[in-house]
Amino acid sequence: MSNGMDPAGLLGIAQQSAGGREYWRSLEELAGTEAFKDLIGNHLPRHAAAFTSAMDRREFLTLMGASLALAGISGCLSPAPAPPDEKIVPYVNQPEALVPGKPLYFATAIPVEGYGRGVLVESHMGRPTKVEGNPQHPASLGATDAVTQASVLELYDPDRSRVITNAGRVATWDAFFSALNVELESQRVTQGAGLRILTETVTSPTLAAQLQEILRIFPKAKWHQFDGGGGDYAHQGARMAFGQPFETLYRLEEADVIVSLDADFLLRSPASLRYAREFINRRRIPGGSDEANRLYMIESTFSLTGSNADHRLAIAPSAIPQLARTLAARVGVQISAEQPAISPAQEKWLGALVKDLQAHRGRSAIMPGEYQPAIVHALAHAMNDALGNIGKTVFYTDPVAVNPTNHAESFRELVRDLEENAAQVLIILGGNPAYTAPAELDFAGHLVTSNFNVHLSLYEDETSAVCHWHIPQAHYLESWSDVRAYDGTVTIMQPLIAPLYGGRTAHEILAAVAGQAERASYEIVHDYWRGQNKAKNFDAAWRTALHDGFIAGSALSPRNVKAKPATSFETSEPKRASTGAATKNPPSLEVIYRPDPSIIDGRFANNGWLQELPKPLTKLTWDNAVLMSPATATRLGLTYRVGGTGGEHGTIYADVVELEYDGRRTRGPAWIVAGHADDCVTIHLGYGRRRAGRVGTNLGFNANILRTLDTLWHGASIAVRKTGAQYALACTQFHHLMEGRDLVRAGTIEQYRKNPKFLIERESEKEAPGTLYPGYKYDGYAWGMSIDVNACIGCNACVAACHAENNGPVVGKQEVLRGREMHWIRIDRYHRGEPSNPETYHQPVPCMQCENAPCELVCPVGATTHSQDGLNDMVYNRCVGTRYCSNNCPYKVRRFNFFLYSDFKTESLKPLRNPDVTVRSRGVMEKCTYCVQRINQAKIAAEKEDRVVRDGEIEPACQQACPTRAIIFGNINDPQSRVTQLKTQPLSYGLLTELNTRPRTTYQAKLRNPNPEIENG
Amino acid sequence: MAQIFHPSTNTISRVTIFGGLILLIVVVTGLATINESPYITEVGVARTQPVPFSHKHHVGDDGIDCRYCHTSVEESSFAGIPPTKTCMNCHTQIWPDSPMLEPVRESFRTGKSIQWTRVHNLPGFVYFNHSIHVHKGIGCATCHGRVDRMPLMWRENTLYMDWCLDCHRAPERFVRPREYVFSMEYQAPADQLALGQKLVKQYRIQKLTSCSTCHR
Amino acid sequence: MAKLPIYGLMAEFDSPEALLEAARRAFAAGFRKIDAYSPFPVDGLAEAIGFHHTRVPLIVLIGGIIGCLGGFYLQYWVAVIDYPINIGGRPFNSWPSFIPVTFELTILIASLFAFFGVLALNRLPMPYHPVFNVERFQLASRNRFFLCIEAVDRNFEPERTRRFLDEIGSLGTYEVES
Amino acid sequence: MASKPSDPGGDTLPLLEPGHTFGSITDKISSIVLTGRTPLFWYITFGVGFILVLVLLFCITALVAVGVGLFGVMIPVAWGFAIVNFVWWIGIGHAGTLISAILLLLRQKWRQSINRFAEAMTLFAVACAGIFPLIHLGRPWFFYWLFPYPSTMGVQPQFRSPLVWDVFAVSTYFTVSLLFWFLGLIPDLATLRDRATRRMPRFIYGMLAMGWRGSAIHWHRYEMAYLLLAGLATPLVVSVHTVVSFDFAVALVPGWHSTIFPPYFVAGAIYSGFAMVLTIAIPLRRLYGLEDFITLRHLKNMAIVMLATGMIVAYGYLMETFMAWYSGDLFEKYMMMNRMFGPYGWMYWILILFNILIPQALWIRRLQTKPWVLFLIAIAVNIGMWLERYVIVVVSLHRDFMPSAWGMYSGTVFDYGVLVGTIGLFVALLFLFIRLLPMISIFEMRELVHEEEGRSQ
Repeated sequence: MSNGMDPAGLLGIAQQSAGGREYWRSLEELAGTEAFKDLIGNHLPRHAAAFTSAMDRREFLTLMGASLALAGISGCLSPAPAPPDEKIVPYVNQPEALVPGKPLYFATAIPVEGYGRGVLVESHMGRPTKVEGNPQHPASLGATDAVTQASVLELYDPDRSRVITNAGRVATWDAFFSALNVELESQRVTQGAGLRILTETVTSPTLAAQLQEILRIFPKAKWHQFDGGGGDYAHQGARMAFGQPFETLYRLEEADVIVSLDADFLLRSPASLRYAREFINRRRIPGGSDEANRLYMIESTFSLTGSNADHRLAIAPSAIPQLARTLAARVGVQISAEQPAISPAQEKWLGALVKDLQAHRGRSAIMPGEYQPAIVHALAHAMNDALGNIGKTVFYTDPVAVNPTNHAESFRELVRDLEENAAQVLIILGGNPAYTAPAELDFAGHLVTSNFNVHLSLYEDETSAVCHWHIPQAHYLESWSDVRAYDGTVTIMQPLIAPLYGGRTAHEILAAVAGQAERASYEIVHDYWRGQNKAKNFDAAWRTALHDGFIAGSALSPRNVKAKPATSFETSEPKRASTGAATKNPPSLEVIYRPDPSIIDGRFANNGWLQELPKPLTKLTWDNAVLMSPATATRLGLTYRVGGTGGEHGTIYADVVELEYDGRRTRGPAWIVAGHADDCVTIHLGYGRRRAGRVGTNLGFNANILRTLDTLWHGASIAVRKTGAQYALACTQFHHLMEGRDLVRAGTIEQYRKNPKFLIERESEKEAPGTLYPGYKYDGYAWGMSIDVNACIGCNACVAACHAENNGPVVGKQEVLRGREMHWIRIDRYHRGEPSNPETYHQPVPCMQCENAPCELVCPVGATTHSQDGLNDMVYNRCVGTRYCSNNCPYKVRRFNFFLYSDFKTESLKPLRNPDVTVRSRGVMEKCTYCVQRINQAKIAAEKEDRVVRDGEIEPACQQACPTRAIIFGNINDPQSRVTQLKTQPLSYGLLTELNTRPRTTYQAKLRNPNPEIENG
Repeated sequence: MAQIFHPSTNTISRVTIFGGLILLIVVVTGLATINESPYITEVGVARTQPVPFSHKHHVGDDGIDCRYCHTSVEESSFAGIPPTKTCMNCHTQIWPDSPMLEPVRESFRTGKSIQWTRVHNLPGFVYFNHSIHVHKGIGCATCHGRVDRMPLMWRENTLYMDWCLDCHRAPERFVRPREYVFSMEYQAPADQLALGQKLVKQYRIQKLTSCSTCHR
Repeated sequence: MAKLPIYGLMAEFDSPEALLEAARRAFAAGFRKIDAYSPFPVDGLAEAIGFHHTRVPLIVLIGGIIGCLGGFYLQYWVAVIDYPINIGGRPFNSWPSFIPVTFELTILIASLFAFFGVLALNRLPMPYHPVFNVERFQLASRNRFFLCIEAVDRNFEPERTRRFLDEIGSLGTYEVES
Repeated sequence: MASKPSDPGGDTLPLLEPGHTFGSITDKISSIVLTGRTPLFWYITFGVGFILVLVLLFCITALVAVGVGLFGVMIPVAWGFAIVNFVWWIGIGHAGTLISAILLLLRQKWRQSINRFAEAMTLFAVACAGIFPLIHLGRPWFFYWLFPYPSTMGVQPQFRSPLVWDVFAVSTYFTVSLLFWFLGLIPDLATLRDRATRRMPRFIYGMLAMGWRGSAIHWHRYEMAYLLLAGLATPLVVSVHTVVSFDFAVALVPGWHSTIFPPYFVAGAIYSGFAMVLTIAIPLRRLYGLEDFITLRHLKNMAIVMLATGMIVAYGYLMETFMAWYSGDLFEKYMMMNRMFGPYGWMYWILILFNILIPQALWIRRLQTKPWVLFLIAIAVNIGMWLERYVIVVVSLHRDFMPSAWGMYSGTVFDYGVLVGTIGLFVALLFLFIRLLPMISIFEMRELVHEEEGRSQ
């Protein structure tokens, strides 16, 4: 299902969205309910009181599942035909491109922290229901990440703000515009000396142009940038090394040796999807590449990338710059400062690494972490230069971000201006500085000094609460805009639906500031590009751009650069906050702040799907914690207790610690992470929100209370005190040992080279389990799946995609605590080796679709049976809920609706539902279906063309989302199909095959590529 | 002791025993019958509509093809309910101001949809696809009956699962040549079975009785 | 038959042995339409009054066979004929899995036949019966034993029969009016 | 107590204290029912039971209204208290059928004074058990889908599933027990009819007695049918718990998938059943002064049966452990270790104590005739057997094949509510039965008197 959209239809959509109304009506007509119309009209937002009791929260969370009336509310509720007088509501004028009952796909891009990722959005009768990657887009390659998948839920979130407010009272756009004008008049006199605009990282050319325009009108006005996630050390580092804030790009497919200095490039990078693909492509054994790459990770916290490294060195954050310097010196960078001695263990490690690097000059890459101080970036550039990697594996382009600045400094300046009352008019476009900014600045407090400020955002959040004006922001799926990808490729973002809550875009606000209140963003963006367009036929170009999802050739071209001598910068120490003297009692540790893997800096805090997504390494949901190494925990006398309910698959009681930094305090549960560096703790941001919405408010604790601008990501000497209290954390997998069962089979490439079958010569395989029964013949299709454990990086994209595709409900923390989460595919995380530095394995586990399915045998009503294609069907409407099947499932992949988890009430969520999947009701079992709805659609399509389904024509949601193509689905009766090929490879094995379940889902074993020098000896 | 019971109790007690049995049977069969009756299945019950649209007139008398209104029947799961625009194509000329058609014109003026009462309605957990059935040679009339004889639409078949299975188990009993799919007058030939088996082969019709064929 | 003035004559005894003896003698004396009543089953009593074989076992056997065959066929029909569907790769006719239900149904139907069979054979329920007319008969369910010669008997002749009953040791002889 | 047994525990203990006649027995037993006034303790016990029944009703209503999630069940432990209680109650039921049917076939005279309320106990226990499979369903209102019936869906039950076997086994078991019990009641109902003085009881008992008049020919057929029913009930009772054990043995969960389950479940059932009979009989004989009929001989025999079945159960535990080791199967081995030393280990050891160690006291002959000792042991066994089922159901599930899916289970207030609720229901029903029907089979006691006389002469 690639971008199956023709320009004509696209144009149709474009026109409608420009005018908006028709589009909208089609949606309204479809839902056809009074409540839904209300929702659309300008009504006061229903400010739900914060839920006190946990039960209430769960009750509400059922709201966050989703389904449309058409998708069958009657679902499992009644076995009888639906009520006699159901209405059927046709269009008045049917849009050209639209065939009732068939989805359309439109190309656009999702901006994450300023950078764009190309996506294709599935739209059912005008309702965007699912976001997929855009295969042609360089930053996506057809893949998506969890955040992208969940962004569609954000679109329909009933908690999004719905009205313009002035001091909490409902106001109108005109009122705002006139109020704004009054202020701007006075500013004109002073050439805008008092005008301030605060944005996050900006890559949008149109927005940039608008900003320039405003700065032209108001020469003395200032544009500040502050990004909850950013910090922008990368550009500074480049400035240090090259004198210019270049963007750094990597071509990992060319790299044999990758050294990551705390760069979590598989998860936290605008190019993470591409990097993941390139990184893994070099590790598919047996695959194209003969030599596999090797990843050395030097980091403090345990990152997703770290868990995929061949070698990890966990050291305190303060030690990283020093180690970088040492490494630089070893690889031949001019370093004047003398090198302090390092521990023999590190010596050995470093020695081997350096040897490896020297052996792969020009085929290696040093990647500095986004959150490392500029010096580390600079040193990395110098090393890449010294190793001759520049131009081969490492490239530099002009900055993608418009006017890259040090966000910390920029924000500090803004706050100073507020203090000095120099900033009278403040326009905040997106972001949530009142929450994300370090508490020390008391941004919210200073806001009052300005006499006019406005906040544009999706939610009425902490910042909106303290601003004079709040304007609902249009979701990216509702907006005309444009955005650049990591490599500068421009995507023109087009709306899939008219703003549900009358939201506005940043373009419209800036237009208003520039004095054009009524310019719709469509005009603004369209006109900007018309202006840019040199070619004759602009409309054709415009249409192609919209259709393809990006402007071909708009990527920035690499610059050939030369690094300055390192001696010019290597001594410059990163500024560290002068903190209270490091005390021993209570022990004081270094602290590491990182965006949360799921909700980033809190911008997705109200997104139930993301909150319930088990965080890649800790498998925690609904909370953040103080992560620390086992040794550190012992030193602090911190422990945990496995809960009696839920237990390892639900409840862990963790010791609560009190954290103190510069006299500011907060408390949070301590979580022990194998492989974390000693004597430092990691805290994830994004929690402790006070005004996130009904889902995200009052979850976890707020780390921004402790942060300072100087220690945005790393701080010295934080005091950690044990409080004696314990706190229940919802953890979906606490048991991380395999207990001697070969669930994940792993070895090294060396072993594989010696004997490719070395992993499957086991007792379990030796004698094939016999059976009295004659086998069942599957002529025709036989669907199967192969999952490459070697390729899985554990990023959760498949889990989120599955949830989105299959109308998965959100059950809430209370239910997760009981072990009742509803994910159809889970990623099992296992550790091996010593806790200080373990090997980590990520294993996605969907339904195995066993041919001898144990679950089917025990179902008394035949609610789960086998299909002609060998699928293990689950018939929700026949299920009576004995749960026997789940007991008898060795893989425990079945999920049960213990309560009415799906939401049948909230109108705004109904359009989100995938109409091709039944919304499960209370008391029925459910499980992975291999996305049977997609299978059936493909089969029907094929039948209508009198052909068979082509290999790769069907992609289950998990496969489609996977950045590394770790999941391959297909027809195992077809010897040519990719899945069959994979299953015949020596690394292919089945899970628990000794039980003679004959799973259709099989795995490819994990192969590590360790450096012999470090591994043995 | 004196008799406790009058002689008649002997008869009474036996009658009650057998009577009870018979009553049970009556009740069970009764319920079964009701469940199959139009009262529940709505078979043959003409439904009132906001506009008394007559398929009999449009299909039978005017001979309009099904696909003129139900446009997506060949490409989509959903046959499609005609937008008001489709009605107005003709009714701007024909009966442009008949009071009966006022709701249609109103809808066209105001842009508010006509809310038709759904006649053929499956439970939400059943996924039926028109296009594939049409493609495999199942006539409209096979399920919807002689629409050209229905002044107001009614349900011709129960739409119960066992009814679906009837055909899915033995399609040869119902398939017809593709060219007749949209014909109302088509009569199954005397040798339907022979023809059916031929078509089943020709159209590669499978006997799909897997659960996931319809339930997902 | 013609309505008789009385149902029969009933003699009372105080021990099972006495009743058994009396029953034997009555039978020997050629009485056939006789019945003996006791508060608990007395061995040989039925035989003594000429009742030898019962059809209860046969009825139960028939019930068992019906249950067994019907039970298995029900499952076979469901799994193989009506809606054959692949369950966990098992054959349609997985007869070993059908044994338990077959067995249970065998027992069930057989038991039902036994219970209702015996009621039917005993012509129960019959809340009204002439013998209840005898005042003393309520002791038949306590500690007294009765022998009743019915008027329909060929040899029944009120006076002689009464004398006969007194001879065989009746503690009291009563008329049972119908 | 009247008797002075020379050698305690010897077979010289009488089945019936001397000096009883047909009449005395009849009057003694029927008076309990026919007497106008009800003893205070009856009101108290019944009252408590009734309150617990209300608790049960509340819990069931909540479960149906809100969802089965009110129970503690989760993934991986999708079966909890409900199934534990089900197996426990069914097991208890078994003693009744065993006493009335098997002992009848074995011509054991000592059954006669206890079989009636043992059978009643069976019925009530099965009734309690029957509640659980129903309320633990996710959608109880569709329970009838487990029965074959002509449906418009054209779909029928899946007869390969042990749960369907359960449905048939349990319903058959209940029906047969009911028939057997009622057949046995008919002659006694006739007695009550004749003894009753007031009009209403006479009418009701009369109707139920169906005009039974003790005719020799009726007795003849009656005994035949009774014998045949016993013959049918005997394999049935064995099959029922066998089928229940299949629920587990057929599944592939380590700790469930075991061939020893059927015999070991049946033995366990009889074990717990006899424990329950003692738990009921010992207080009742005292309260109603029935020491003459339910004599020490009965208690002793039941104690011996308990000892015997207890040893079989012990053998079952032993074999499970042995096979876990002998099979060399990784999962089996882990399951056993986890059962003994895992998070639920304490339960295992308590059940070993209650089911195996404590009952060893029964080897001591003197204790076999000490009612209160027997009572305490019986209680211990009841608890122990409940724990055994908990260990089998929950502890096997909570850590099976995939360590990633391991979890912990604990009952919620609703789990406990339903458990005590059914206990209340059981008590309430039992006391209603005691109040309204003869708790000892009168006509069989008369037979006994007759035989005793025969022996004494």
